[in-house]
This record gives sequence, C-alpha cells and structure tokens, in this order.
Amino acid sequence: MMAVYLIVIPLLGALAAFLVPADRVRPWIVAAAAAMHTALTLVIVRMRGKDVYDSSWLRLDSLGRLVLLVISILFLICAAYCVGYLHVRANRPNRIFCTALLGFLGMTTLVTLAQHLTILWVAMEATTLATAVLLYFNQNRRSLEATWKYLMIGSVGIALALLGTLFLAYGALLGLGEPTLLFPDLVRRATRLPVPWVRTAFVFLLVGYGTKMGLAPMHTWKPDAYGEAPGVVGALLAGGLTTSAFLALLRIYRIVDAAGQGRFARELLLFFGLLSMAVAAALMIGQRDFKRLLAYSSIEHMGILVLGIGIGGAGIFAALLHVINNAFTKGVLFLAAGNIHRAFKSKRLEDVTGALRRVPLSAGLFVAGFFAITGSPPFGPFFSELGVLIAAIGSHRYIVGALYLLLLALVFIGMGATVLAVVLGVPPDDPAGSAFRDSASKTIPILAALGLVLMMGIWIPAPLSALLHAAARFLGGS
Amino acid sequence: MSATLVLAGIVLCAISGLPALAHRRAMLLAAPLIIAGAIAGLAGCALGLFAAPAIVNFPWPVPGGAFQVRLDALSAFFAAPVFLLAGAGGLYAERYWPATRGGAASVRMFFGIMTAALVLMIAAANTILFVVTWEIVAVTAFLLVATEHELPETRRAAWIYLVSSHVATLALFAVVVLMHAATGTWTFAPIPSSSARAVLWLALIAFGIKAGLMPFHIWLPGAHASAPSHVSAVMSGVVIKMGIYGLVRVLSLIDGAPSSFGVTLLLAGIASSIFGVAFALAQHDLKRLLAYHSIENIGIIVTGLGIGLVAQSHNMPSIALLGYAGALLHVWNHSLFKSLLFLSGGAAIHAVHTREMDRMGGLARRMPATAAAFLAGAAAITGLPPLNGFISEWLLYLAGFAAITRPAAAAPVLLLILVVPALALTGALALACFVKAFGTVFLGVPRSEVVAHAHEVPPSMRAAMAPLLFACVFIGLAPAAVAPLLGRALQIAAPRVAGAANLTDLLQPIQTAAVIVAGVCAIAVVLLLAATRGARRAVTWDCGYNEPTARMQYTSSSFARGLVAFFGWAMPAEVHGPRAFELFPGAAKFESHVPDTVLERALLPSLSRGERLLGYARAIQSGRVQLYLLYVVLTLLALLAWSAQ
Amino acid sequence: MNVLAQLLLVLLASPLVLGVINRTKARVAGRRGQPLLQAYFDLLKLLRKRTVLSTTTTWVFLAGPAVAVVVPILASLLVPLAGPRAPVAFTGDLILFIYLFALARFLTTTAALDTGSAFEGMGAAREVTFAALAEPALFFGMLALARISGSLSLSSMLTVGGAGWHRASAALVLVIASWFIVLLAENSRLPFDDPNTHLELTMIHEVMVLDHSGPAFGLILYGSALKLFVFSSLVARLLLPRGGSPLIDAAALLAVVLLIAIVIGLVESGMARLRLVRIPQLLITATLAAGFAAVLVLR
Amino acid sequence: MPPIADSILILLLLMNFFILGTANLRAAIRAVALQGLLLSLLPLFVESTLTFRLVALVGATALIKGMVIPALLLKALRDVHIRHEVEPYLGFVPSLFLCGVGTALALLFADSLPLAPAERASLFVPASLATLLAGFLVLTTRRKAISQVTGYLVLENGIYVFGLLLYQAMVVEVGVLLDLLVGIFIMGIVLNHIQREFSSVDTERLSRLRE
Repeated sequence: MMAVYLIVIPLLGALAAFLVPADRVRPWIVAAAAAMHTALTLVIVRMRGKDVYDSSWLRLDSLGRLVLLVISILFLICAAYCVGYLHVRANRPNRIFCTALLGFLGMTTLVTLAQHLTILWVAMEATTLATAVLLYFNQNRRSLEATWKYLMIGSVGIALALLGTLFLAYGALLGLGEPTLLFPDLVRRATRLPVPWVRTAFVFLLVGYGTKMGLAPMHTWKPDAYGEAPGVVGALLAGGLTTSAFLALLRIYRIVDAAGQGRFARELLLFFGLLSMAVAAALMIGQRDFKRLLAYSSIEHMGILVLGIGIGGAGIFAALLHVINNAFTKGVLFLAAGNIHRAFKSKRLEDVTGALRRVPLSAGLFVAGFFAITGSPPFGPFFSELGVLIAAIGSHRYIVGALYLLLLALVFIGMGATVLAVVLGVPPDDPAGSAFRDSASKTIPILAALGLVLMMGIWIPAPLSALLHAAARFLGGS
Repeated sequence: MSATLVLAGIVLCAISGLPALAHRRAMLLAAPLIIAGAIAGLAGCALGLFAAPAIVNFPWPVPGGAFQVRLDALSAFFAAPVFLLAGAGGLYAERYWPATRGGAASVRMFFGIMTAALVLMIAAANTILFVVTWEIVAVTAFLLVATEHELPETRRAAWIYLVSSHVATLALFAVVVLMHAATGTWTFAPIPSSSARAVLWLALIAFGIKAGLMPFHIWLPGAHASAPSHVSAVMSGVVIKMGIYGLVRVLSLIDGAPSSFGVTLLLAGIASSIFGVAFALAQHDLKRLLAYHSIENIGIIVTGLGIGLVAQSHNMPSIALLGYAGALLHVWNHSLFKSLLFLSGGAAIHAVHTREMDRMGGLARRMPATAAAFLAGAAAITGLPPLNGFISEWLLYLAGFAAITRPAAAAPVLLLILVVPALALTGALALACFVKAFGTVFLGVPRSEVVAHAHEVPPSMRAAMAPLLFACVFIGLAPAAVAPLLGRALQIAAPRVAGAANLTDLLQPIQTAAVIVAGVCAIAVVLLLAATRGARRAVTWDCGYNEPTARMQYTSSSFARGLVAFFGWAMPAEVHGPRAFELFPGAAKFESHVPDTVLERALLPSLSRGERLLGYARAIQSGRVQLYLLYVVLTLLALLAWSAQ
Repeated sequence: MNVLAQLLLVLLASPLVLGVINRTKARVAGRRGQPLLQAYFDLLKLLRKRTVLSTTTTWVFLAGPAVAVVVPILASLLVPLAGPRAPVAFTGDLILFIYLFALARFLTTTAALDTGSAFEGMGAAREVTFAALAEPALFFGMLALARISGSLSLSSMLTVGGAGWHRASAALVLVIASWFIVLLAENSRLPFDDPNTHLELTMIHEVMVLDHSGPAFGLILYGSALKLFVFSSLVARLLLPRGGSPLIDAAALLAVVLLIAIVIGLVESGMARLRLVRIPQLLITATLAAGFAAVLVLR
Repeated sequence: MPPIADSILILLLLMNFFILGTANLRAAIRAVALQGLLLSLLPLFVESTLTFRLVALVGATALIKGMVIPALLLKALRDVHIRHEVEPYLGFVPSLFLCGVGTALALLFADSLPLAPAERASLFVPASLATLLAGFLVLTTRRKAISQVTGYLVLENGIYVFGLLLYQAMVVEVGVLLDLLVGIFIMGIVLNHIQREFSSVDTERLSRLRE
C-alpha cells in the first residue's frame, strides 16, 4: 500500500501549497513534502519492493526503484535550495510555482510506478504541463517565448507518444487477441506481437519520448527552456523530467527487445545518441550564454544515455549508472549557475567574468560540476562515461568508440571555454551590482549534490550497486 | 615496509595543504608536513628499489576499480624524484608564496594533492586507479597554473594546458580500455602482440602530449611559464615524466615492440631535442626558456627509449641497455637540474618581479648563492662534466658510437648513429642558450632600477635548492654508485636487456675521470682567485670607451640572434620596430619575438577556422517553432521509412 | 712516466706553435718577424704584471681563464701523443675529450659576459654560435674513426695508422680536411678570426678577452696555445703511422704539429677573414665532409 | 464495419483539406470543432451494443472536442482582437497539394501494416495518419499562434481516430481527453499572456531565443 503514498504525499502537499495564503510558508511546505517523499522512498527501496502496494498497474520494479530514488533525492535537494531561492525572489508570487513543483514530483513518481503504457503516458503528459507552468516563473517575454515553444513541441511529442502507445495496443490486439498494455504481459508474450506494428510503435514512441528527453533533432526546446527558467527548474528538468522520459523509453525498449526487434531499436538508439552528442558539441563551442550551455550539455548526456543502451550489454549498466551521475551533476551545475546568474544579473559572457571573486563558493562548485560532468575523476560520471567506452570497445564497435571520444573532446573544449571564462578573471565593476552573494541556504544543497557525485566516484554503496545490477539485468544487460 | 612508507609519504603530502584551509596560521604546517612526507617517501623508495615488489590492496567499490598499489623498482625509481621535489618545492613555497599572498591556501593544498596523486599514479597497479590519479594530477596542475588567473596570458596558458591534457586523458581512456579488452584485467598485465600496435600508437599520443614531446608540446611553454616557480619546477621536473613513466610501463608489458615504433620514438625524440633547444634560444622570458629546455630533455629521454627499442628488436642487447639506461638516468637528472634551475631562476624573478631577461642583469653580485645554484644547474643541463647531465648523455653517445662499430647492421640500426650528431648539436645549442641565460640574468650590470636593489632570497628558499644541487654533483661525481639503482629499475623496464652489460664497470672510468676533472678545475680556479685577491678594480675597459651604460650591454636576444636566424626556416621571428638607417635616428622601439610555430602558426589558425565552420551549425537553432516542429515530423517520416524496409 | 713525458711535451712545446705560425707569416710577408720563442717571453711578461679587474665582475670572470688553461692539459692526457696508448684511455673517452673543451668554452664565454661590455658579449655570442656548428663535424669525424678502428677510445681511434690508410684512405682524408677546418675555427685562426687585430668588431676570441689582464690574460694566451697544440696533435696523430717507441713517436708528432703550424701560417697569409655570414657555410661544409666520411666507411 | 463510419472518416479528411485551405481563422476553428463532433459520433457506429461507457465516451468527446475547446479558442481569438487571416508561411495551394500527398502516403503506409480482418477494408488507419500529417502541416506552415493550436487539435483528432480501433482498451480515453483539455487550457492562458506582452500572437515575435 505504501507506494501510493509516494504519489499522495506530493499531491496533498500541492493542494496545501495552493491553499496556503502566505508566500513565505509555501517553500517550507515543498521542502517538508520532499523530505517525507525521500524518507518514504528510502524505506521502500530498502524493502526491495517487497510488500509495497503491488497491482498489475502500479508496481515498483528494480528499474522504477532506481529512477524513483534519483528523482526523489534530486527533488529534495532542489526543494531545499528553493527555500533560500524563493526568499531571494520574494517579489514574485510563488503559489502556482510551488503547487506545480509538487505536482511535478507526484507525476514523475507516477511515471516510475506505472506498469501500464497509458498510465505512463498520462503521467508524462501531466509532467509536461506542470513543467510548462514552472518555466513561466519569471513572467517576462523571454520566459513566455520559451514556455510557448516548450508547450508546442512537448505536446506534439507527447501526442506522437500516444499514437505509438495505441499502435502497440493494436499490435497486442492482433497478436494476443486482447489489447493489453501492461508491461509484464507485453514482455512475456512479446514474441507473438506482429513485427510491423512493434517497429512502427517504437518509432513513434522514440520520437515522442525522445522529444521529452531532448534527443537531437527533437531537442530544440531545451536551450530556450533551460536558459529562461530559474536554475532550480533547470536542475529538475535536466535531472528529473528527462530521466523519467528515459525511463519510459527503457520500458518500451524492453518490450521491443523481447519482441525480437532489439537490434533495430539499438541501431536507432546508437544513431540518436551520437547525433545528439554531435549537435550538442557543435552548439556548445563558442556558446556565450552559460545557461544555454548547460542545456546543450544535458542534450549531450541524453545522447550518452541512449548510446549506452544502443551499445547494449555492459553499456546498459553504464547508462543506468550515468542516470544517477548525470542527475546529481546537473543539479550541481544548474543550481550553481543560478547563483552566478543572480550575482551578475546576466548569463552572458559579455557581463559575467571572475565569478570566483564575487561568489567564490558557487563558482568553485560550478567548476567542480564542470569537471565532474566532463568525466574527470574522482567524480561519478567518470565511471559511467568510461563504462560506455568500455562497452563500445568490448563489443568491437571501434568506430563508435572513436566517435564517442572525439565528441567528448569537442564537448570538453566547448564547455570548458565558457565555464572558465565565467569563473576566472576579474569581475566587472558594475555600479548597480547585484547584492546577491554566497549564502549557506543557497550553497549547502549544492554541496550536498556534489557530495553525492563525489560519492559515486569514490565509493558506490553496495545496495545501490546491487540495485543497479538488478535493473541492468532487468533490461537484459549485464 | 617500503610500500607503507611510501603510502605514509603520500598521505602526508596530500594533507599538507589542508590545514591552510582552516586558518592562515595553520599554513605554517604545510612545509613541515610535506617535508616529512618527502623524507618518509624517499626512504620508502630507497627500500623499494631493492626490496621485492610490495603490494598493498584496499577494497574500492567502483566498477573495475581496485585500490591496488604495487611498488616495484621501476615505480620506486620514478617516485623518488617526485618526493624530493615535493619536499624542496614545499620548503621553497613557504617564503616564495607567503600566506599574505593571494591564493596561498589553494596553492599549498593543490600542490600537496598533486604530488601525492602523482606518486599514487606511479605506484598504481590497477589501471583504473592509474587513470583516476593521472587525471587528478592533470586537474590540480591546471588549477595551480591558473593561480594568477587575473592575467589574461595566464588564463590562456592554463586553458591550452587543460585542453591538451584532457585530450591526453581521453587517449589514455582508449589505451586502458584496449588493454582491458586485450588482457581481460584492470591490472598492468602483459599485452598480447595482436593488440600491441593499437595500444602503442594511442599510448604515444596520450603520453606524448603529457610529456610535451614535439609536436605535442604546444601546452608546455605557456603553462610552465605562468605557474608559480615551485610548481613549474615540479611540473617540469616530474609531472611531464608521467608521460615517460607511462611509456616505459606500457613498453615493459609488450614483448618485442615493433621496431617501427622504436624508430618513431627515436626520430620524434631527436626532433624535439633539437627544436626544443632552438626555440629555447629564441626566448627572452626566462621561464619560457627553461620550459623549452624541458621539451629538449624529454626529447633526449625519448631518443634513449627509441635506441633501446630499436636495438632490442634487432637483438643488440648491450646497445639497448645503453639506450634505456641513458634514458632512465636522464629522467632523474632532468628532474634534478631542471627543478634546480626553476627554483633559482624563480628566486631571481621573485627578486626583480619580471620574467624578461633583458630587464635583469648583474644579479650575481646581489644574490651570489642563487647565482651559483643557477650556474651549476646550467652546467648540468648543458651536459658538461663533471655534473650529472654529462653522465646520461655520455651513455646515449656511447650507444650511438657502439651502433656504428657493429659490422653490417640493418637500416634502422644505422639510424641510431644519428643520435651522435643530434646530441652534439643539441648540446652545443644548449650551451649557447645557458651562457645567454646566465649571462644576461646574473652577469654584467643591472638593466633596471628594481634589479639594482634586488636582495638575496631568504635562507629557506636557498635551502630548498641545496639538496638538488648536491644530487646533481653527486650523480656527476659518483655515477657508478647510482648504477645499481639503475639496474634494478631496468630489470622491470627492459628485463631482456638488463643483464647485457655491467653498468658499474662501464661507469667506473668516467667516474674517476670526472673526479679528477672536478678536482683539477677547482684547484685551478681557487689558485687564480687567491693570486688575484685584492687586485685593482676599474670600470670595464671596453676598448677605452669610458662611459659604458647598462643599456649598451649585449641583450639575450642579440646574443642568440645568429643561431635563431640559422633556424629561421623553422621558427620565423616576428620583428616590430623601425630599422634606423638615417644619419641621426631618433628614439625608436625595437622588439622581436619568436612564436611557437606549431601552436601559433599551425594549430590555432586551423582551430579558429574549424570554429567558424561550426558557426554554421547555429542555423539549426533559428528560433522558429515551426522549423523545430518540422524537424520532428521529418525525423518521424524518415524513421518510418527506415522501419518499413 | 708516460704521463710526465706527455705533460712536458704539451706544456713546453705548445707556445712554440704560435711562434712558428707567426714566423711563417712574417717570412711570407717578407719580414724577419719576431723570434720563435716570442710567445714564451710574452707569457713570462704577463705573469709578472699586476691584474686589473672590472668593477662589475665576479669570481666567474677568473674561473674562465683558470679552466681554459687546465682543460687542454687534461684533454691532452686522452690523446696518444707518445706511444700507441694515451696515459688515460677508456671506452668513451672521446666524448669526455670533446666535452672538456665545451666546459672550457662555457666558462670563458660566461667570463666574457661577466664584464657587461658590449664587445665581449658580442665575442661570446659568436664563439658559442660557431662552436655549435663546429661540434657536429668533430663528432662525425669521430664516428668515422670509430667505424674504422672498431673501438670507442681515442687511443686506438687516432692510431689507426697504416692499416686505416689502406682500408679507408678517402674517409681519413675527408676527416682530416674537416678537422683542419674545425681546428682553425676552434682556435679562432683565419679565415674565422684574426688574432692580430684588436679593435675590430670582426673578432671572436680576442674580443672576448679584452678585459683580462696580467697573469689571467697570460693564462688565456697559454690556454689557447695549448688548445691549438692538442687539436693539431689530433690531426697529426692521424697522419702518423701506428707508432712504436714513445720517444720517436713524440718527436715525429712534434714535427708534424709544427708542419701543421706552418700550413696554418701559410693559410693565414694566403687568405683574408671571411665575412661573418660566410663562416657558417664553411663550417657546414666541414660537417658535410666529415658526415660523408662516416657514410663512406659504413658501406 | 458499417459504411457510415467510413463516410464519416471521409468527411474528416475533407475537413483537413478545408482547414488547410481556408484563409479565415475562425472558420478553421469551427472546422476543427466539427471534426471533434464527427469523431464523437464514430464510436456509435463502431460498437453495436449501447452501454453506459459508450454513452459516456461519446458525450465526453462531443463536449470537450466539439464544444469546450473550440469555445476556448474562439474566446481567445476574440480576446486577442487580431485580423482573422491565417497568414501562412506556405501558400494555400502548396499546402493543399502536400496534404494530398500526405493522404496518399498514409494510404500506402497503412496497407503495409497488418490489420485485423474487420478493419482491413476500412479507412481508420489511413484516415488517422492522414489527419496526423495534416495537423503537422498546419503546425509547421502557419504563422499565428492560435492557428498552431488548431493544428495541434487536428493532430490530436487524428490520433483519436486510431484510438477508436481499440475501443475495448479505451478505458483511459477519458483521462486522455482530460489531459488534452488541460493542455489547451494552458495554451489558452499562455496565448493571453503572449497577447498582453507582445500585443500580437504572431510567432514572428516569438523567435528571439536563438543562437
């Protein structure tokens, strides 16, 4: 029965946030709900899914547990950050914002639980709408434009995903005689699904959920959305939303693989993985806006995720490991970038230099995050990114491996140039200088996130790695 | 025991900088801690050179990782100079970068971590640990180079260094993963010849960049010039040796590396030794000059390795031994005299607040100890007897000469002969370069006010140079005593040739000769000094010109002009300023600068061209939502077409 | 015994070489010229004079002359002047031989820079520049000899004697030619440098020692005489057959050395100084000659 | 499969052409509404037995697709008092031509897919795909934000057609509709804000964020 509370708690929190009149109180409600959510998640994950609420429609399998864990912790960090952040932005009403935040949490949780394709879809759609609201927090022209684009592209994507879902259902109707959409059924009897429908459905679902993930060339909403939303929203999108979309894609992949179309699916994933990395690299080099830069970095890492799956075998484990690393590292980067943005009242290199001088801690964290995300030890992403390479070479895909390394190098150059330009040097002396400086409430959450990233690189807890292995086996990897 | 001591050393070095974070007072702990670590570590290495390989294992719950440290003779051989330089550098920094100065805490912290990670990397038995520590060294080194990031020049240098070293790291990823694929383990296991070739060529990129071998040297001059001097000393002395260590380690895993690879090493080594010194001659920035000499010496070391490989693959073990031994001994020697030069040169810079040699001059009278240290270092790096540089070069010369005495040798072996003239040219150019450097910096009369009022550096900084100076002299005078250590390291590096000849016997006569030369020269100098004590002093005669001014002195640029012009085809100079031909020329400014050909004339232009091309990719993100939706539908249709077939 | 003999030979005979050169030049010019032993008188005179030091100089200024005089003496011990074997001989001594002179050059040029005089800086610059070009020639020659003699010690490399002439006469000729050029350059004789001029900017060695005086200057003169002797004895030893008894050997060697001195004298009176820009070309020619010799013996 | 269903589907396709062809925004919205109503009727001819679920579905569909959403749009159109021309990037003739091509492709592709004997003859699959493509055409070639929303609705309609093939599984269809409703609602709000900020809903103004 407990898993349901995972959904109920945030939704109740959302309700409370909506009803409470005081702007000052709401952030605390968000934080409280997040804390309860995380606590419960930890309990349930420790129970390894035993005697949790278990219906044919909602169940917490190993894959779901993994993603739930990541999203819940990331959300807790972001919620903690929000307390300080919304205090700074006291001039803005935050009722809708807080409500949407918790709604987002509830719906992503539902994504991790859903065992039914349509539930999954409904939940994804709901997250789309919730995020649309979050993006519009700043309420200026730029954020409006970003929101509009996100809404249009996201809705179209999700619509395609729906059609894909229906195709799969129809395939089931033809193959199994009943239009079941339950993952276990579909996987168990996948061999009887008619191949053309499976392939077509996968194409639609890939494009649909790929749009949500932000795989090139469906990535176009990302730079605008991440660029204009508050850093904390960026963190939630890059670490949470994309991850849940990836989860959806994984569930589909599992069916397609079981249906004997795994090779077809992996080919497409390989292609999109490399393409996303390439597009991201091309647009990162010479990037003058450090928040858009992070958006492209997110695109790149989505590419790495699907690349890992596309390689298969050991690549699946690497990809799942990278889910964790990417989420928390993105948290560090976006939150730190948010602080720098506040401290300079700009996110373009023309105005932002020498952040180390103005906000030493945030800038330091930004650099650390940069080294982490580009795969420098001792941070976690090093192992997942190396893992993808190991898988590629291990499966004799030397070309893929070479391209992967080449693109990593390009990305490093593009990202490094901008990040260092932001952090090093001497800050411009602007008379109207922002009053924003490092403060505990706005840096401790980031430190926590970085701590997790570091932990993933130095000491992966045994239960976690067990969970990872279970999830990898669940997906037919090693 | 040895491993324990080394680990203790590592830990002490690593934590040496941490107290500084807590409180400025605690910064005083940094030097004692790192020196203690250095002593412990050196003791450990000394034991490790003779004891059987000591293995330490800790569980490390990460994929593929195992915290496995294995201190064999080779590791100990490479780790020893790291500890020595760490100690010297730590002591030097105490006053060179006082707590009052900006970034003092971070300099101490990163310095400690860098040296500790460096030793850990050298001692790592697990390739993942190797990569991790490798990258930690690279990143901390970058942070140290960027210490004075307010200066644009420093930012640029640091950035170029970061990118190059990351490319090296990615290449290393490939190397390690290929090794894993070939051997199935994450340890340094023998590599089957089937995949040896790929591993070797990738390794050449990774380690070549790290070592600053031409044409991968682009990052080195800038980085070493911009870093704090004690950091430059460690980077030049030991960090770039990571590349050499990696190369030697990987080669030791491959039985019968292809001769072609040896030839490549040989030629690359020769090229970077000659051009390294040529570029050095063209510099007017003291630290850039020293940096280019690092490229030269890396070239000499790699040449030695090349000799070893070629000779070994044509089974001439005795020649191979000479090559390997020369290379390894030069690894030690270079760390010693190069760090000595950076510390003493750094002291001069510290005293006069400029790196421009043409603004210095006459420092020998104001800071005699520093000058003496620099002079010794200069003599050593030039390879003059009776100092250590001579010994290693002597071994390499011998290899070249031995190659020609062999009857009817194969073509690659004949290439070995090139070593002799190459070393000869390099040596002579290095001599010119260091006469210029020492002369313009320390001799003559001060070229500016601030130099005229320079003072000798505090005792602790001088004390930091002492052990290095001593080591240079010791190896120069007692090479036979060092031979056994060399032999132990060789047994790991090149087991098949290690026993080919007895190094001790080989080095015995040159040792005697060196002692005699040293003695006679010393006596002669002392006698002459005594004879001319209290001699009358007068202004420099200068052919009767009795108004000599400091500005009339030969500058470093004019000193090197002839040779620089000689290499003009490879390193065109940029000359700004009027050529004054008229009878009474007015005041004019003249400056000449020789940019790095590979970086400034080849790499950067092509990179910027590439960036411009990438600029077209920005059209993707045109801002029109309709276009974005078009991407989606086109992708969909394309995939449908693909899936239907 | 052998050591003493050699030392005496070198120490006593070397100034004579200067005398012979000067006398030859004078005769060619139709003058009577200074006495053969003039160099000895000069040295004695200088040793008795007082030293004057520049105010800018340090101990380095005196280290130059001191080392410049001991190095040729030490180096001479590696050359088999009397008898088939030098007092000191071991594998690789040839490298020590060459690097000893490098050591001397290092200190003399530094000493020159110590004065802070523009002239002496210029001289030092030229000295190291041309030496850098001369070094490879010397080493190529050594390579050729190593191949011919199959040994890595001067004692047997220089005493290839008759056998060598039979096997590789062409190579030996080339080596001797190129070494003769190197000899002229290293000892700053015409056409590289003009030892007679003193106020020209065209000089190398002489301008380096402008500020030295008294005994120190004496040592420099003596040192260059010794150096000239040792270098000519290298060439001389190659011309001579593998010797037998020390005494005859030494005598023969001295004779040939003086012959070389006469040749030098003829060269100096025969031609003028080369323009500075030409000098590298001549040295490179020497290098090529020696390199060609090495190639010849290889096949 | 009764012929009525097919004739309705044909009407649906004609509507696509009309939407692409008309120059009047209001007319286009009305056409979309009509599409919605037609769709809501379809189940009646697919299912023989009249159950509560069927009624509920028909009612909900008619209500949401046929009335509420169009009303919302028309209101938005009224609020943002703008000229009612469509102002396409792509002329009407080419868009109609492309729509025809799309319909043809849809027919071809549908044949390549295995179908249940019942639907093999029917137009469900091709109609749905064709409508989908028509929706995309509107989305990618129209300038005004509102006309893009209409395009999105056309696209949704296409999907809905296919959904009817799985009537038994369509328990969550209502949820789907609800999502759609909320989505359009939010779009409407955003439209209003756009109107307020830019005093226009021309997406030309909405292309500031670019590289």
